Amino acid sequence: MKWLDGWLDKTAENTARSISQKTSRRGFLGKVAGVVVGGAVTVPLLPVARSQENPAPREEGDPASCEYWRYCAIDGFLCGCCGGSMNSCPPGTEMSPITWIGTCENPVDGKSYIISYNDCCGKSSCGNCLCQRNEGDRPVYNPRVSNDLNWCLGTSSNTYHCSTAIVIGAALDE
Amino acid sequence: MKWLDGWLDKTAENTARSISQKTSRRGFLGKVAGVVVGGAVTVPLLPVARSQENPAPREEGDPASCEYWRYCAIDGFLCGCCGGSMNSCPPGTEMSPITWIGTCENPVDGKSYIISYNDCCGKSSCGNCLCQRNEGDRPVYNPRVSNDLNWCLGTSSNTYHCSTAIVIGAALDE
Amino acid sequence: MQRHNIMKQLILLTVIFSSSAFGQVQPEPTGVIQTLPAPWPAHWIIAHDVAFFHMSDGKFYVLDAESDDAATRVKGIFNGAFIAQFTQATTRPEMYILETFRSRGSRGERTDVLTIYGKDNLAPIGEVVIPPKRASAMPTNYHLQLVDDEKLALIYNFTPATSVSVVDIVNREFLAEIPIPGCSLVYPMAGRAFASLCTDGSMMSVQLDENGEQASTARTGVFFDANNDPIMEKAVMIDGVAYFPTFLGRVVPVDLNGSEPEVGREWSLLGDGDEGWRPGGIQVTERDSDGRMYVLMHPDGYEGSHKDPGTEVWVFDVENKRRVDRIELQLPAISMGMTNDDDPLLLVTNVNLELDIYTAKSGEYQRTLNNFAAETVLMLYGAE
Amino acid sequence: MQRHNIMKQLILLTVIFSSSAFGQVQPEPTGVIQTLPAPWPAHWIIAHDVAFFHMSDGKFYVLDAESDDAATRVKGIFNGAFIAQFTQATTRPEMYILETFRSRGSRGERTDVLTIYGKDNLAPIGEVVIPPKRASAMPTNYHLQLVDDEKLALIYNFTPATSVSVVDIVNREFLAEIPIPGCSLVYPMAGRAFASLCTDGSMMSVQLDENGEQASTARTGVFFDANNDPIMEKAVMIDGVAYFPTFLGRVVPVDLNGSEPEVGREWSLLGDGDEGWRPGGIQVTERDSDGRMYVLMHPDGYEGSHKDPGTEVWVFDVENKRRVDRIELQLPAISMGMTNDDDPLLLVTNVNLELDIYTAKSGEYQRTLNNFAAETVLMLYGAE
Repeated sequence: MKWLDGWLDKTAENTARSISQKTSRRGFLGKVAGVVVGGAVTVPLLPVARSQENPAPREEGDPASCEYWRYCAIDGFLCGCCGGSMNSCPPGTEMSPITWIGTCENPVDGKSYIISYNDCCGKSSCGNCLCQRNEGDRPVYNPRVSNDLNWCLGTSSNTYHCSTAIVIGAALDE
Repeated sequence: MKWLDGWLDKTAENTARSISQKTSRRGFLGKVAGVVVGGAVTVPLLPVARSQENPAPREEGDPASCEYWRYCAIDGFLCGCCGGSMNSCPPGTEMSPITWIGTCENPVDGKSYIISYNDCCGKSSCGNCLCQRNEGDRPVYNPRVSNDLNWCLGTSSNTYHCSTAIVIGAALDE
Repeated sequence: MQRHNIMKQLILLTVIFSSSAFGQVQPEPTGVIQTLPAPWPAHWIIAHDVAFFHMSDGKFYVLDAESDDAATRVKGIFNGAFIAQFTQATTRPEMYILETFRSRGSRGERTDVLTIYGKDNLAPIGEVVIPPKRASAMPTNYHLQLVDDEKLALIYNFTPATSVSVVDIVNREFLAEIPIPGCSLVYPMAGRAFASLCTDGSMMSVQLDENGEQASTARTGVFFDANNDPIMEKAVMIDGVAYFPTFLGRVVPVDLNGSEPEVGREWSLLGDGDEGWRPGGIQVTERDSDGRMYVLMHPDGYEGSHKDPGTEVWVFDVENKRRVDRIELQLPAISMGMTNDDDPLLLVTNVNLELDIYTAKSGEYQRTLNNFAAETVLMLYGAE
Repeated sequence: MQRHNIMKQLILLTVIFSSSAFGQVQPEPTGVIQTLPAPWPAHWIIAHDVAFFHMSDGKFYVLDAESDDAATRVKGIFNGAFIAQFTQATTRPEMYILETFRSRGSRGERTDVLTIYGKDNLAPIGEVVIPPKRASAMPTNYHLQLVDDEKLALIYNFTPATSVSVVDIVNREFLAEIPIPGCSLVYPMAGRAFASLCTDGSMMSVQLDENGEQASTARTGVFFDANNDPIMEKAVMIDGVAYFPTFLGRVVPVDLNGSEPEVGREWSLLGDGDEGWRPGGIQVTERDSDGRMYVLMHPDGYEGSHKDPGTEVWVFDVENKRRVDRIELQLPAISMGMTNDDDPLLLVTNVNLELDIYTAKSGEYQRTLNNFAAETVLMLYGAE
């Protein structure tokens, strides 16, 4: 049970890794707060980097691993393990047009990117590659950055199947 | 997963037990066939012992174990592990009036009894104490003695929750 | 109809089977359905298995937390579809769940229902169809609340517009929908009123009229930051005061006993030497019958650790704002519940997704409840 | 409506996010949905997870049985509610499942549906609501069959009265219900006809007219005993002949190519030294593209062992009625499937409820497919 694995990762046996992660995560709070503002009913004004020329971020790692950089605020099943990919939905599902947003640091270029976690909807739980990471996640009263909500909204069915992680821009480095 | 345990019981590691069980089960076929006749749409004519004076069979063993004598033809979750008992339904369910029938030998008195496996219905799988034993079980074209069918029939919902094992008579000793 | 004739035949058949004419062995009665005692024993608990891998088939298990017999500790089960939300009455033997159904399981027309279960029979004794807007989210205590002496049920909606559905739970009818723009969840207030947390850092309150419609609203000043060290929505209510822990370990009390929420003075969960400890988990707060507050805590907190398992439960005297106990868990836990008696049990879901039971007042580990077929128990409740 | 305005706002927001105006990083496209190739690769398989512990949320997993990458071998998933029954067309890229829904999940009004899935998009491309009578039972191949050049779908009903629902699967409409008193299941016959097995040991056959109504019926003589060494309903069809293994290891062929079933001469699966071996499991028979028959076998059979796991798969030349191969399984298996190509894979569910893959012709073990989130895979199919 991947869910279980996820929780177990957080137990004492893995304290060493936790601490090493913590180091890079500390101080991240300010950056997230600078990037993500606004709630469900306001259009967020996201400061984004405009000086960068790269057409797409270079990436390394295993997109089927919860530790992959794009998944820093994901909470759900990775669509890449369900017949989709990290940024597309499995056959027969519908991608939610409404999303929650994370800001993740790409270790390859050291830059932060805005990630839209679009859920794929209309079939029941994929069940594969369950990940829970909460960098920048906030309580449900701050919905645009809350992964506790089922974001299958605006789709013909609100049944949750899996989550994608789509790069939609570069975050402003503060 | 009890289901798994059930199957694993049948693997090579447990051959010894299987063989010992087999010994007592061999020759049972004739007895079952003598007792249970008729299909879904005919009223079975069950020859039953009429010479016996016991008001109820004396019993020994753990009614929460698949090996308990009454469960010789059961296929499902034991209601005794779901808030009911071996012969009553858990709260909020409905007992199916239509059943499949087994004939089980009570090791305490060495006699065989007719067991009615009434399903409890209207809630989803109890999930506890899954047992599969198939003594006298026959294919679905012989429905009255087939445990592959969901016997939640004649109830307001056909959703299967668990199974009871109710002594309804003594079987004719041949 | 052929079908019905055969059905009658077979029902008759069962009657024949069950009659004493059938052999000289006394046939056992058929059709017996168990019921539950009223009230339930104080240490019976309700474990909500949201079945994250099979959400349409979530279940609530009623368990005897004192039982060491795995086979018989299950007292009953009832269904709760698609990450249900739960609450129970204290003045009636009733439980309430919010469920969502679709006409074709995972697809098709959506129907949202507030289902009423009887505690004696664990059967759905009533339902109220509500607007198909209820928030679909991980379970918390503040999606569904009772107010007005348990006459009204309030339901949090998120479409993503936010509102509250008002249900007359006595007469079992939907009354009204109250918009709460920019705000979320339902915190019960005294009388016929509720409060909600807003993205701008304030709290909105709504007074209802006798028809469940909005009578008046009010708004506190901004008292928290929704991004930087935000308050957790997972408050515990003690004597009408909601205690909100923050990500970094402050506590913000909000008194909901008046006609408007009154924000109290914050204090800290952390004392000298507690640096790095933070609250975290799914349900992170509880209270016992003496009004003490319990918080699930983990060390070495970092940005994003607010749902990590807790290794200890810290116990606070909220009057004197000081820690009075510190319970080391035998396994880290992701969620917490409490029985409602004078010698309460502390209930946690551990990282193996089993239930560990502790005596709350001594902190002593009692037993682990597992193998009762649950998939992902995320919320735990003592019987009222 | 407030809700819709907000929805539009947010959809607009996503568009803004996705536009290249949003930073100089090329935003990735949103809304991309994968599709599947036509036809599917020969070694893709369909694993039916009946989800015995969560029956309302059964699933079909489309898997690449050649893949050693656990993360990417899942090609797609579709739902099948309440122990669905499955079949697929060979002349259209369509799959069919029988599902049962209730208006409140485990309770409420029942609706039975024949759902049509496209193989390219794994989406429900149509449905036919059928009488709510379909047999609720463990899956077999003979609850749902196509006849009449795949123009008609036939559905086995059990209430406990038995009948067959006839559906025009091209025009997607229910046509008729044919009573089959005392008989069960649907075996496809040549033309517009089917056969069913009867409790009295005979086989009934029904010829349908062009409206799907019963045109004529026939009945074989009694050729099996429903109690003593009964034939298993889990036949395999090879060139229009149904081969029924019996509990004790005989084989009874019934030719369904004519206008009435023709019972052939029985033979034995067992040779010298095979005493005690019996067929057993959930799906116990298969066939390969060369017309060879595969039977899941276990030693030391006893009354009640007919669903026990098999330790070997025996391969038979049905023309010459002799065993041609004997595949020792690395783990005992409870069910069996086969791909439909010329170098087929033998698929089994082992006793750990994982899928073991073998090369059928050599009997060589290839790999184990596990950890793809299935609960209880009981049936396995090769892609047509």
